[in-house]
Amino acid sequence: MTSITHKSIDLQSVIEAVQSPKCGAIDVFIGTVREQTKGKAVLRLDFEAYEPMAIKEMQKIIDRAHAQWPIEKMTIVHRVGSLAIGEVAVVIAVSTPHRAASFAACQFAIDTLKETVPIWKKEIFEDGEVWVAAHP
Amino acid sequence: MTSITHKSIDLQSVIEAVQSPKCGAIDVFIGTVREQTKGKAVLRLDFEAYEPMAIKEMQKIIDRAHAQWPIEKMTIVHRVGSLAIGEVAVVIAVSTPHRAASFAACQFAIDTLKETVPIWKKEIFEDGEVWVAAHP
Amino acid sequence: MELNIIAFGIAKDILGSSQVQVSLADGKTVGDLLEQLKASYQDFERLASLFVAVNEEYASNETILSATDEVVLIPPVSGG
Amino acid sequence: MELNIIAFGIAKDILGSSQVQVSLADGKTVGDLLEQLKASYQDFERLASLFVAVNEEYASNETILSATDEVVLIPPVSGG
Repeated sequence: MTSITHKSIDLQSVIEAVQSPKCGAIDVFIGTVREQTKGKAVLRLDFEAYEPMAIKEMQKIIDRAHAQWPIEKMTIVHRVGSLAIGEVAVVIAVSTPHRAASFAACQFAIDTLKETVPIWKKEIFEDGEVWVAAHP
Repeated sequence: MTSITHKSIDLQSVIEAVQSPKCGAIDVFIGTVREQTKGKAVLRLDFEAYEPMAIKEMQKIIDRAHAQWPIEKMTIVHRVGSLAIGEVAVVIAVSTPHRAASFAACQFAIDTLKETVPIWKKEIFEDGEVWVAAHP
Repeated sequence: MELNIIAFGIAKDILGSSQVQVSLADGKTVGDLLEQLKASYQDFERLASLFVAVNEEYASNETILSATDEVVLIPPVSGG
Repeated sequence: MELNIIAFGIAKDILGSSQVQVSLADGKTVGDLLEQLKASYQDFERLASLFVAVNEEYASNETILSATDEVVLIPPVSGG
């Protein structure tokens, strides 16, 4: 299950969505908004997504993870819009029978999400704004 | 922060305890009760702990993690008593500026907890019960 | 044909709009479109990467475009 | 000296109690205690491991025991 939301992400419900009596392990990755980047104070982050494609690409990540690890359930939820410092931008949760696979699948998912999913983040500073990773 | 609890673990509050404006990443490991072990149906798990020492040993894990990774906040909570299938036995949450360290520290913590922390788990089956890992 | 091009992130800033119309000869490819856009908007050359999605999938430079395609510019992504 | 030994998990089952009194000569070590317990309760030999905690810390076999120590048997742990 993947989704893009314009509201704050309910961690508890994302975790509950992957709980299963067949599993002994759940790993959850939570990406949050840092107050600074490279030493410079960030006021907020603005996220935008090409939503239908972002949902498809996140589902591809889940499909690829299922092909590599014995996953019971996996969920990716990404928030878009204007996020304040400390707020949650993305949550990835995965349940597996044993723990090594849950860590591996979760790390694979966030690494791949940052490479393939059409979501963009703009850092807003006191004196300007920057689309993250846009330039070499 | 480490604790042993006799009640169900509130995931939301464990995660909130490690959130920080200094961090971009939180990894959370949740250990749950599986319905079977080696193909045999489990009715429930009974956990017991040598509580004061378990709390100290969990704190040592946090201290060792801090020495290895740039951790902002880390929490380990373990439940004891009789747990039903699907219930949460342990939660480890760690926040770091960047994501690689959060995964590494969280995985280190659960691996080490299973080796050093004086907590014992008994699997209760239809036809008997077994202290996990007691025998070679 | 007239193609409607949708842009996100910094690509939107470079175009000055989230959608632009581009005239392209029939049978032209994604590669041709990118070349034409980079000629018109030179800031695209400065990006770390620029991909095109056709109908919600990443498209290769060889993909032939048609007027009914949903064509989206994908500058370097930065979710998470 | 009389030592009060506390046991958890399968060690408690082997002793048949969560606490037992053991008589040990003054100056004896954790290793001596383990030897004496294994002689009295042979099921301890079958465990994957058996450690002793003294005052809430893992103790080596060389640790000298005193009557005021909190001595706890630690069979193979299995938390998580």
